[in-house]
Amino acid sequence: MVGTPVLLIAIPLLAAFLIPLLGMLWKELVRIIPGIVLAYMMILSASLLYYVLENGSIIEVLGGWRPPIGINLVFSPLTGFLTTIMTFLGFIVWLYSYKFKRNVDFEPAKKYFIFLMMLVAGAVGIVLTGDIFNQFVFIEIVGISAYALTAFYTGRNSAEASFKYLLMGSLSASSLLIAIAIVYSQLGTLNMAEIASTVHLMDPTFKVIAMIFFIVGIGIEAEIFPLNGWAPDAYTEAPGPIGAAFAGILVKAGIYAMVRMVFTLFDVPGAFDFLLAIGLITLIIAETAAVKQDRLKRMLAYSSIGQMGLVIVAFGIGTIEGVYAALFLMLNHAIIKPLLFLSGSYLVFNSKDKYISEVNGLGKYLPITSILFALGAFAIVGLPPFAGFWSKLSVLMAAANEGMLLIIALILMVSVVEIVYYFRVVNRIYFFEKSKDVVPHRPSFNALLSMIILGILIIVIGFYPDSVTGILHKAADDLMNTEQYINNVLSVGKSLTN
Amino acid sequence: MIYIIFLIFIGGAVTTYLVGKISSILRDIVFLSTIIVPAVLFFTEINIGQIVNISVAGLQLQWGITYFGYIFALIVTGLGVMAAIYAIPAMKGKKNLNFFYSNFIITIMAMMGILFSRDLISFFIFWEIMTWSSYLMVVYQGNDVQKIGIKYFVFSAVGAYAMLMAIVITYSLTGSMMIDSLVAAFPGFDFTLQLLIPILFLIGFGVKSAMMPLHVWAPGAYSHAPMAYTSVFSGALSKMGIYGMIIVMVSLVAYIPEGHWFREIIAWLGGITAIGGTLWAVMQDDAKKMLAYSSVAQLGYIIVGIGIGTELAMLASLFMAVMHGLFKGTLFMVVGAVEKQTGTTNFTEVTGLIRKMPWTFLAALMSIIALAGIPPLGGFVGKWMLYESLISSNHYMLVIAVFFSSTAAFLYCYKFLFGFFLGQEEKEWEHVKEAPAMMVIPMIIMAIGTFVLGTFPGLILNPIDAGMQELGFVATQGKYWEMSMLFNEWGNVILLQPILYGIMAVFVFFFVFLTIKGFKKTRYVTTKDISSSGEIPLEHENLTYSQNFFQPFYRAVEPVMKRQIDKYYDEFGRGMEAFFDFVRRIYTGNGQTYALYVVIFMVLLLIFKDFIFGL
Amino acid sequence: MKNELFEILQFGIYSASILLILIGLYAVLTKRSLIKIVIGLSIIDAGIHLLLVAIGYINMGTAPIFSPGYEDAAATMVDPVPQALVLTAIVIGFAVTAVALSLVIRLYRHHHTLEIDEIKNLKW
Amino acid sequence: MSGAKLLFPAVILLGVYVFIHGHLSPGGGFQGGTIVATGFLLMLLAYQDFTVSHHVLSFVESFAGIFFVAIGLLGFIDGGTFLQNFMPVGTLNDLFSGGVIPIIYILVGFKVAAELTGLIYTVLNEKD
Repeated sequence: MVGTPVLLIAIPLLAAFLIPLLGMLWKELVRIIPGIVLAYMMILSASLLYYVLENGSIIEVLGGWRPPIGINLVFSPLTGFLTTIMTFLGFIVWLYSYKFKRNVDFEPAKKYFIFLMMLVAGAVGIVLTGDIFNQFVFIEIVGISAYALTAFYTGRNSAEASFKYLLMGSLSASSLLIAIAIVYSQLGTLNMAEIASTVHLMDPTFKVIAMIFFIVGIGIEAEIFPLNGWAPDAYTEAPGPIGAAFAGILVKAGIYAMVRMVFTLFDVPGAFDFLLAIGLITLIIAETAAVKQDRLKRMLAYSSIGQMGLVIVAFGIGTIEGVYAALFLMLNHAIIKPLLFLSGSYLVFNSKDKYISEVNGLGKYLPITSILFALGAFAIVGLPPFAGFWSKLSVLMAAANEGMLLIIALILMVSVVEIVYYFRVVNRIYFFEKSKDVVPHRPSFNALLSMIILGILIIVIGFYPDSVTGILHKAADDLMNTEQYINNVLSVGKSLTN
Repeated sequence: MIYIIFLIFIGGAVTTYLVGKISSILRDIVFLSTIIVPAVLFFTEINIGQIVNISVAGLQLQWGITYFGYIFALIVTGLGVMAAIYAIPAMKGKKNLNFFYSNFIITIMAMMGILFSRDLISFFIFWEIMTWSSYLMVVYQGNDVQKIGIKYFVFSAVGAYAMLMAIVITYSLTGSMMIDSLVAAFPGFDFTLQLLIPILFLIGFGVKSAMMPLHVWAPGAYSHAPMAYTSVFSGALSKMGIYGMIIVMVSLVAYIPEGHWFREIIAWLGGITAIGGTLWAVMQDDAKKMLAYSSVAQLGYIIVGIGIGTELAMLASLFMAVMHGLFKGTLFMVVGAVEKQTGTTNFTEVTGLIRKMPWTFLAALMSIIALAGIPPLGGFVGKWMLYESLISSNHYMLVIAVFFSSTAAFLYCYKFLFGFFLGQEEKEWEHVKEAPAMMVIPMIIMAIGTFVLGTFPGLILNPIDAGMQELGFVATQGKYWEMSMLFNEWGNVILLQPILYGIMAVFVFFFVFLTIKGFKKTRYVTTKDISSSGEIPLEHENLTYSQNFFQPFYRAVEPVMKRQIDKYYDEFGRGMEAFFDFVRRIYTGNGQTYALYVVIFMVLLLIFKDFIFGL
Repeated sequence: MKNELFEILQFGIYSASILLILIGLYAVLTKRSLIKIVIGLSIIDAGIHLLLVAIGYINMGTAPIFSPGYEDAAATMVDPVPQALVLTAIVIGFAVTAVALSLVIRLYRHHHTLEIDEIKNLKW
Repeated sequence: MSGAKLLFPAVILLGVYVFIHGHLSPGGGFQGGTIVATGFLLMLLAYQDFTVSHHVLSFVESFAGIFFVAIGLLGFIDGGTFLQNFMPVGTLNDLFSGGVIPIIYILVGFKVAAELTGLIYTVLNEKD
């Protein structure tokens, strides 16, 4: 071990403050520090995950206040798995955007990296924290940095996208606060483990109302159906790597918060069916809306929403196989969708509109980027032998074990729709004539490297899924085992008092 | 050993691609050896019943070849090697050859993988690999990719996903992925599942084998892929549908009595496929499209046999599957050779190539005879057995259907031969030469193969018989010759000796006639110079005799042909697109509307909380 | 304070906070001006903060501060946790409002209007 | 006009008082910082040409942030948990009491003041 979980939140925040200060000394540090920090976080998180898989969860208390009074961080197989994905993706995004905005002045790059660090810190915080109010704070940190990153480019429609996001985000924050108020007034605690252990004492009506407010509050980050109006706009207007970071980091945190609430905090019987239904609606509407898009990033955004719908469906199945499948999907989505965003943003590099028709015939001019995009497309629609296949298969098997034949049929039909729009783009890349006014922009070495790493991961997981299934099974056990979670957290509280 | 074969394939695919960047000759060598070496290894080192177990992601997978797979492996490796040899001269000068060759290897590997799979998951994985690699071949030449390519992929995906659904249902019920355990557990399932699982599998395999309502991808896909690949595509790849259909369907419905409606449906679907495919084939002016529809029709016969499901019918189907691989592979190669030498495949443009490309013509002639089902070439035996099995199982209507279809098939067979090879020699094609030897030799070898197997069907019927016994057709008892009046004990066609000699005489006469005709002084006119009717044709009118070749026939079948199934699919596709366009309007772009969605969602949940959360 | 009075007061505070939330929602959903929408969001926040503080209040409670002479006032103190939450929430709300206003300024420069219906270049 | 000048030091003083006494009385870093920032807002509103150095602001802000996290980490090294107290607690109601909390409040106060001032300043002077 090279540290403890709290460093995963403290270090990036420290770096966010350090960046402007050290940037005054040497401008290059603005770009280098985030990389070092993210690499450190990645290693730390992975080594902690390794430790945790062997020895059980780490519960860390902050400020010496024992749980349930103080804030505690929970680094369990599940949260460790998610933070590892997030920090890894943060690193990939950094690697991709290392030369980002090199030609323009120093200020935008500074802002970009500061907000990126805050985004990662907030997302890791959402996952690690064991306190609902602290989670709310982290959600807001993520939210604010996401608004800022969405509005990063000036002179485009990015402010519009950001404002829509902010409008929905503030409503969700209000909803979340109401939920926290209800829970606190009923149970007198904010600690997740404490809530989970006493939630049966709560008046069922209040419990359900609190859960509804929670769902509305978290659903915006998790991109469930009527709450995801911001997502296509924000993905379209944010810089390409930030789209990747949204898909890989922010949404994963949102899903985690939602799932932790449904699985651990509240024992509402209909919640799983609700997740199933809302996930299916999200999946179907997003994937169908993606078909007729004429902008590449917008299409990817709808696809991303659809995938999240599928993840929620998998969680909604409610069995351990379902959770396993959902985590597998999250992992694959966190690898594949960033690859698509990263390579896609080079395919439509030099235009403001990002029309799909601009990718025509680029296969000849940007061979590696194109093949990586095609690889991503193959993987995300679930063609073997690439990574996406195994997760889709495990979702279907989990659903089949519960006898949900209609759901299987719907998922598969939507997959066909997915094939249509992804392969239309791939065909355009390889078999259409390039239009004259499109100037292909070759990716820089670091960007290429980041994409190739993701591509290799897709192939490795595709050919050898056992490389990750062990972790996924442990993480799934961890989420299903509420008793253990409560005991782990509350026993730390007891041991500290003694 | 099984691993080694697949490692060679994968390694070969990668090496071919990489080496191709350096030297094209080296690439061709690597490519050929990657196809040939595993084929040789397969026949020398792999024993039937040899099994390896693999555990992936918590699933138990098993690879090994069965007797039955062996027959199809014969088609795949044989046709694969021939097409590979053929491909090297045929593809010369095209773009992205590295990609083509390595993708070719992937397709062959996927097909071998399907035959090796003893469990449904690896079956599905290889099935999907085969699908996407063949899709890449369909779009490889870059024509019409958004329509033809996507159509092919969508149909394949619908089929594959139907299959996947059946697979996961099976897994949830039996807890095992083995094909054998599915077959063993099947009689114990609910009635609805007993219905659902075979139908889902039928959709999956029906798409690949171009069964009637699911065939619409076939003409476009077959004609858009490079011909060197289409011979494998139509000859071997579509047989994977047949393979799957036999191995899963027959095992599943084995306990359904003969004459059960489920079998009838399959048989009739096959029959309709045969008729429809033939009629459309007759109407085509393009050789590729014609052969594509002809493939649809031929696969229809095979499906009829599988649907009937008696021993003799199965024997006929399998035999026809092998034969179809041989002669349809050859015919696509012929078209490829013609295309390479003349640049077009349209009957109305190319005529009179017989002198220019005699060897190609010979291969085409033999294959066409086999296709039409004229003795002594292979097609006859299969059709005869099919008729016999249909009659003996009292499917007289089907006999009429199949008979109608195979008679109508003569029309396009004739058109194929006549259009390309016979008739006037035109000035335009004077420079045309025979195709390169490397293209001709595979065609001739395969044409001879049809001849040999047609005359000595026992060579292939013995392994087929063994495979069928393995599937549980005990009644054959290794004595298939007792079932048909066609054979003697050595598996040869007995009643046909006189016919054989008769045919030989016709051949001899034909060649003599041609030779004499070649020496006789004749006034050659161009095809555009038809003055017999006294009309003076306009410049732009194409008056080749191949134009409107079977006009009266068209008029007769027009009412049937008007109801093109494609149109319904296209309508459906347009409807879906409109629906998709409508759905995305939910995202109005107005931030306030989104905020309203949030509030409405919250209010709805609060109102219906008792209903939704089950309080 | 008598219990009945306290209950009336509590009811009043709760309904006031809900009223504030509803007023804010009304502004967010019906007003077309971006500024008014941002104000509406702030009003919602204010309502929720009031709600949170009200939750922690007890009858005759004192401020949750230990000061000379009140060292053992823990029993009569109001719950400090909601107040801490409200403080944090205020900070967050403040930051969000600041970001929102700067976005409004940029939107105005870009579109030359503050009508939200006219700012929809990104749709479908 | 000059009223603003007159009020400015008083406002700053009040803000500083609030965050220095954060651990003893209602208030704290955020409130104090906000009061300080209102002082700057007052000046910005009163004088068209009043400028604040962006450099200094971001320096103060980052510095305060770094020290905040650093103190947290010091506590981590000393006591094993983040933000653990490692200084003498002192007696209740003394100005110098409460361990690290006054220091944290002061840092937060500086940070918030600098941040808010910078924000107001940016919004007022924003150019495309």
